[in-house]
Amino acid sequence: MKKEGEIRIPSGCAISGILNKNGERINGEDIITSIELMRDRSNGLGGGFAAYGIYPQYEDLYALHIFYDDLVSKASTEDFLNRHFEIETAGKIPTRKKKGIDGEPLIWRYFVLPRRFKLHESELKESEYVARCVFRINGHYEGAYVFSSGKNMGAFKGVGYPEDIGRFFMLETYEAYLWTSHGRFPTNTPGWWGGAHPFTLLNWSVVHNGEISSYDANRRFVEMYGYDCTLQTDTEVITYIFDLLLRKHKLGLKQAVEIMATPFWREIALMSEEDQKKFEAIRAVYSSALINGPFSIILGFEGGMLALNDRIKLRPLVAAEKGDTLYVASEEAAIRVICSEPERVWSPRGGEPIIGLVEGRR
Amino acid sequence: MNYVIIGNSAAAVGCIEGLRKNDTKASITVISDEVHHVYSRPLISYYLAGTVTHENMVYRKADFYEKMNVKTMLGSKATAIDAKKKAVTLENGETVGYDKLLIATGSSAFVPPIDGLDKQNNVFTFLKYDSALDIEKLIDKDAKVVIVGAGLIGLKAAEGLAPVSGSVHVVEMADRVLPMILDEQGAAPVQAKMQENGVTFHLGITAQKVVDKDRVEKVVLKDGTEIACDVLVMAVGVRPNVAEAMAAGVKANRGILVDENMRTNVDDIYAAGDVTEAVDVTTGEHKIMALWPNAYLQGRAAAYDMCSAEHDFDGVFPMNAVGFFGLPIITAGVQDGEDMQVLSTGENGESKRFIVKDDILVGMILVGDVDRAGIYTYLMSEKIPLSTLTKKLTDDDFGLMAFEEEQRNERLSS
Amino acid sequence: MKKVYADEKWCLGCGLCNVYCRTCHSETNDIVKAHNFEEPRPKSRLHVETGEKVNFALQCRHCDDPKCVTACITGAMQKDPDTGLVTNDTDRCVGCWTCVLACPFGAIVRDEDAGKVAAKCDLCVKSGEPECVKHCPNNALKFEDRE
Amino acid sequence: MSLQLGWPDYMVIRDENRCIKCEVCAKQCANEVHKLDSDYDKMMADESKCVNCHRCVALCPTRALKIKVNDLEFKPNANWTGSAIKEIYKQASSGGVLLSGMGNTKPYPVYWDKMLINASQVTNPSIDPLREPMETSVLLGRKPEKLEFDKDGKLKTKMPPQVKLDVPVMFSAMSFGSISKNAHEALARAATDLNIMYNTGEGGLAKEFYQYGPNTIVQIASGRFGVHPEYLNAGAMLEIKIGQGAKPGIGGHLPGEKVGEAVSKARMIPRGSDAISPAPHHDIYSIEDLRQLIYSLKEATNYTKPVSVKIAAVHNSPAIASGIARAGADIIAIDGFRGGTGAAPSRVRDNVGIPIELALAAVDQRLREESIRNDVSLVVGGSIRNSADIVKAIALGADACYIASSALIAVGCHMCQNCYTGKCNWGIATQRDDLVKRLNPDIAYERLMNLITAWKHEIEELLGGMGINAIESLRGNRLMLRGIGLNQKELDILGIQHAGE
Repeated sequence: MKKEGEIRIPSGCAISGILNKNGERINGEDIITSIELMRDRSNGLGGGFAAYGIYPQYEDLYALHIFYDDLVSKASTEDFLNRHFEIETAGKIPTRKKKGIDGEPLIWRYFVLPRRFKLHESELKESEYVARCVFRINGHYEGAYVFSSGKNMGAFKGVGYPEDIGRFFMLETYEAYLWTSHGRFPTNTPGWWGGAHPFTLLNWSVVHNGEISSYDANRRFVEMYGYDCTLQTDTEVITYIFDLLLRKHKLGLKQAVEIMATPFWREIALMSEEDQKKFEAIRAVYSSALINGPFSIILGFEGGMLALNDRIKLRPLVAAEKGDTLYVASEEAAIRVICSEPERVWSPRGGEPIIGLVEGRR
Repeated sequence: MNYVIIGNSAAAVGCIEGLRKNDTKASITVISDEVHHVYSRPLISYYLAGTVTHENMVYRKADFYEKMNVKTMLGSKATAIDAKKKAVTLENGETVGYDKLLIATGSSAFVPPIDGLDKQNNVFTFLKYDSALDIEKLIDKDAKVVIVGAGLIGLKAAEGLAPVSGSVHVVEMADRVLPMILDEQGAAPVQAKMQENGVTFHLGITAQKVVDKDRVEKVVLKDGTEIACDVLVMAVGVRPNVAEAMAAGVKANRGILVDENMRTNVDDIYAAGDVTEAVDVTTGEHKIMALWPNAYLQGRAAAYDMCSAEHDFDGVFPMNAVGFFGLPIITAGVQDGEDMQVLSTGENGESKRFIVKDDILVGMILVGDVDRAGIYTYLMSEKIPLSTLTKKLTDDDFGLMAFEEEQRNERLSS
Repeated sequence: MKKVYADEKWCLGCGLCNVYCRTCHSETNDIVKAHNFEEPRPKSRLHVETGEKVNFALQCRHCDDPKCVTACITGAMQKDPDTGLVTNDTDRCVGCWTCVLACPFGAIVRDEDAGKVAAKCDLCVKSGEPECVKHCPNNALKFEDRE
Repeated sequence: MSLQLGWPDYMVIRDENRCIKCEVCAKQCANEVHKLDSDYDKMMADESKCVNCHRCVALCPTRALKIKVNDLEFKPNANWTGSAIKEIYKQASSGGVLLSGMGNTKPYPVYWDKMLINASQVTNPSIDPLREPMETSVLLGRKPEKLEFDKDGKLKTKMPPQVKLDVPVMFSAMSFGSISKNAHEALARAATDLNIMYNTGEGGLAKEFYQYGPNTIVQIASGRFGVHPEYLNAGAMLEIKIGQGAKPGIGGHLPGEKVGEAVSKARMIPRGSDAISPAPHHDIYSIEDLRQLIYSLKEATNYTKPVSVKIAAVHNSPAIASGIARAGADIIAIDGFRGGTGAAPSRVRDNVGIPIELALAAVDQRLREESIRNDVSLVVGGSIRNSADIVKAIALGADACYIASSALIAVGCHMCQNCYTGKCNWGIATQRDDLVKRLNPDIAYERLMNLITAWKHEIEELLGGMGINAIESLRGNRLMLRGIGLNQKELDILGIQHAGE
C-alpha cells in the first residue's frame, strides 16, 4: 500500500481552534477536550495540534519537529542539519505511553538558526532558506520528515485519535495563546505519522476538513514557485498557498481570502467598478490559487488565526466568542464543551473569513 | 338613415355588405321583382347541367338578410321612383321612402324580332333562375335545344344544356363564337371544345323564323336550314333595365350613367351593376361592364359613398373568367383600338394575347393557360409600365419575379 | 393576423414547401403516397418562383379586402371576419376562375383534378405552423403577425 | 486523357418507391449529380461527381436517398490499400499535388478518447449546477507575477489587457474567403451573444463586421491580407498566425474564384486574384523577429489588446512555446494536426505535426517547469469535438479551446472535405451567391448558440461532478484525468496516471 505522498488520499475530518487575543496562554487541556467531543468525525488514523507561544525561551529560534523512521535516517538528517544550522539545543519531544498509540517514529525537536555563512552564500531570506531546507529534508532524506519548522510554535501530530495524540504528547504541559487541532478520517491510509494534520511550514499551520477538488491545479501552481508537494495533501498545498501569498507576495490576510475563496462572478458583477477591476485582476492572476471543493480550514500563524470555508460552504464551520477568546470548530458542541456560555455564536457564510489577531503581534 | 336597394343580386349584396361595414343600425330595404333568396346568376347553367344544387345556388347563406338586418320585399316590382319625395312605388301601389337609393335593377334579355316568335311557352331567355327552373321542366334526354346567340350567355346555356339534353344547336350571326370577347384565334379552340361536347354551331347566319303551333317546333335559318326545337333560348344580348330610373330623371345612355362613386345625376340616387354605364378605368370611357365582380364592387362603392366612408375603390374595368367544358378563358380590358401593340403566344389550343398601349397593359385574352392571370390584371389596374418589368408578359414563368426588387418585396410582405 | 411571409433573400427555390403543402392537402397525409399514388394528385397551393439570384415561395396573402372574395360568383370564397382567413368552400366553388383573374398575386391555384375547384393556402395551422414554414430548410418562410 | 483507372468513390442509392421526383436533390446539388430525366420521368445520378456531402440526403423529404462508399475493392492488400492505389491513379492522371479540405483523416490515436474524467463520490460532494453557481468564465491575457494592494486593500498593480470568455471556447480562425460571409456573420453574432471570441482568420475584416469588435480576434498572417491600423484596432485581441495544425510549414492559397468583390475588399487584393500566404512570415525568421512583430502590434494598438501567437503543434512545440511566452506574447495558441482547413496538400495534412493532446501536455509542463505558465494563457485547438474534449484539454492545462470544425459541423458541414472546390453545398466554404445563401445566418447563429450553450451545460455538469464550481480550478488539474489503454510513455507525456491507479 502506498503511503501519503505516493498517493493522494481523500479524508474527512474535525477541526477546532482557540485563540486568546490578548496573547494570554492556556494549556492544552481545552483543545483536547474540544476535539475529543468530535471523536466520531475521526477514525483513529490521524490527529494533531498546533500551538503558538509555547517556546518563549527560544522565541528567536526555529523549532524543527522531526519524525525519523529509524536511527539511520536520523543520523543522515542530523548531518544535514549540522551543515545548515546552528543547533542551539536538541532532544526527544517528551511523550507518554498511551493506549491506542503505537508504532510511533522517533520524534525529535531541534531549536536552530541558519548557519550565517550558508545563509549568506544562498542569497536567500532567512525564512526562505529555512523553508528550502525543510523541503530538502522532506523530499530527499528518506525516513525523515520535518513536521514543524516555525518559531515559538510547534505541531504535534500522529496516527491515532486526536485526544490520544494530545495526551501522548503531554500537551497539558504546554501553554499557548493559540491552539488548533485536527481529527482525521482518511478513507484509505496506511497510517503514517507525517500524514497527520496540522501541516506546517515555518510559522504557518493549517488544519483542514475537506477534500479540495482543485488540488492538482493548486499543486501545479505552487510548484512553479519552488514548493514541493511531497505529501499530496490538501493541507500541504493550502499551507504553501498561504505561504506564497502572505510571505512571498506580501499580501494581507484579507487578500489571501479574496484569492482562495474568491467571490463568484455574479457577485463581482454587483460590485463597484473599482472592486470589479480588483477582483477581475485577482481572478486573472491567482485563478490557480482558488481553493475549490469542500473545505473548512484554520490557518494558524504567529499573529493569530484565520478560519475559512469554501465558497459554497460544503463543510461545517462554527465560531464563538467569549471575552478575549475566539473559538472556531467543525461543530458548535465542540466549542460549548469548553466554553459553556459564549457571548456570541455564529456560522460564517461560505468564503467569509473569521480572522482573529493577537494584540501586539503581526 | 334609410337605405333602399332596388334589385337583389351582386350589386345589392355589395351594397348591403358595404353599408353594414360602416353603419350597423341604419335601415336597409331590398326590393326585388324576383322571389328568390339572393342567388348567383352565373350559376344558372351549372344548375341546369346538374353540377350545382338548388341549395348551392344561393350567393349568400340563408341567414344573410337576417344577419345583415335587411328588410326584404321580394317579388315586388318597383314601378316608379319619385326623386323629389324620395320614394319608390311598388307594383301593388305601396310606396317605400328612402334617404339613399341604389338602383341595381340589372338587365333584361333583348329578344330580336323573328317571324313567329311570340308568346310561346318554350322560348326562354337565360338570365333568371325562374327561366332555369322552367327550362328544367322541358329538358330530357331527347330534348332538342336551339340557342340563338353565341355570346357568353348563349354558350353558357349550351354548356349547361348539352349534357342533359338530346341536342344543342347554336345560331350566331357573327362568324365565330364569343365574338365580343374573342378573336378568331381565341374563338376556334372554344368552338372546337364545344363541338367535342356535342354542340352544333350555325355561324354567320341568323334565324329567320320559327315554326310553331302552340309552341316553337322548328327554327328556320336564313339559308333555309330547319332545326327541330323543343326548347328555344334567346341569347342575343341584354338591355339595362333603366326605364323607371329615366322616368325619375336619372340620366342614361344604354345604361345609367354613374360617376366613380356610383352616383347618378340625381341626388341620393346611386346605380350599380349591369344597369350602369360606368368608367372603364383602363380607357377612361363610360361603358356597360355587365360582369358579376364589377357589380359587387360597384354596389359596395355606392354603399361607402352613401355613408361618406373612406374607400379605396379602384374602379372597374371589363374582366371576365369563363370556361366551357373545362377550357378556361380569361379576358380583361380592351381587345382592340388605336396604337395598340399585340403580344401573343401559345400552342395546342392554349393562347395568351396581350394588348399594350404606351407601355401599359390594357387588355388580354387568355385561353387555356389562365394561371396567375390576376398578376396581369394587377398590371392593368395599377397601370404599371411594362418596361419596369424584368420579364416579358409572354414568358412562361411570368410572375412576381418580373417586378423590380423593391416592388416585389413590397408585394411579398403585404 | 399571422401570415406566411416569404423572404426572397433566403429562399433556395428548393420546392420543399410545395412538397409539404401538397402532402398536407392530400387525403393520405403521407408524402410518398400523396405524390406517387394518390388520385387525384393533390395540389400544392404555393408558387415557387425561381430566378438567377432570388427565389421565393408565394401563397395567398389573406388580403384585408380580398379581390378573390369580391369577385367570387358563387359566394364560395369568403374571408372569415374573426380569423382573417380567406377560404374557399370547395362544395360551392364551380371553378369559374374569376378569383384567378382577380388575385393580384396570382396566388390561387386551379385544381382541375379535384373537381375543378380553386385551391388556395388555408394556412393549415392545425399543427401550429403552416407546413411550408415548418419545413423550409432555410427560414425563408416566416409565420408572423406583422400588423 | 480519357483513360480512367479509378471509379467513383461513392454510390448514390435511390429508393425508387420513395422518390417523388420533387427534384430537390437536383436543385440542391452544386456538383450536378442528380437530374430528372424527362424522357423516362425518373431521377438519375452521375455518381462520379458525388462528394458525399449529404446535402441531397438531408433535404430529400422522403428519405429516398443514401450515399454509400463505393464498395468496389482491389485485391486485398494491407500495404497497397485501395486509397493508396487510387491516389496514385489521381496523381498519374493530374500531375498535381493532392488537395484536401478539413482535418487529418488517418487513424492516428485520438488521445481525448483515451482519457477519462473523475467524479466525486462520498468524500467530496459533487455540485449540482442547476442549484449552485457554476463558473465557466476565463480570462485570457498576460498575467503579472503577483498583485500589489495598498493598505486599504485597493489594487495597485496595473493589469495588462485581458479578454473574458463566458465559456472557455472560441471560434478559431476561418477567413472570410475560405468561408462565406453568412458563416462569418453567424460566428461573429454567436460569439457576441455567447460572450466569447471569434477569429477573422487571415482574410481581413469587412466593415460590416466591425460592430462585433469586442468579440473579434483579428489575425495577422504571413500574407498580411487586409491588415491596416483600423483593422488591428477593430478587435479585442490580435493573433499572429505562424502555423496551422492542418498544414504546418505550409502557407495558404485562396483560389481567385473565391475572391469576389467583398473578399477582395476585405483582403485588399484585386478581384479574382489568388490570395497566396507565404509559408513563413518573411519578417519573422527567428524568435527575436517575432518579438518585434508582437511589440509592433502592441504599439499599434496602444497596449490595449492581448496578442496571441498561434503555432501548429510540432515536435518541438514546448521550446517554441517557451520562446513565444518570453517574446512577449500574451496568449499562445497551439493547433493540433487533426485541425481543419479550407485546403491543404493531403500529404502535409495527414503526415505533418503532432496530436494536440501531447503538445498541450508537453507545453503546459514545460512552461510550468520554467515558472512562466501563469504569465501567459494557453489556447488549444485542432479537433475539439465536444465538451468532454474541452474539459480534458483544460485539465491537461489549457485556458481555453479553439473550435472551428465543430462550429462548421454545427451549422451544417458534413465533413466531405471538398472545401477547396468552392462548391460547398452547405453554403459554408463557398463564395458562390446561390450557395452562400443556403446558410441563413439566423439559423446558423442559433445553432452555434445552441451548441455552445449545450456544451456549457455539459461542462458545468462535468465540473460539478468533479466537485468544482469554477473552471479555473480544473486548469492543469491533471489528477482529474486517468489514461485508458495508454503506454507509460504516453502517460508520462500527458502527466496523468492510468485508470485504476
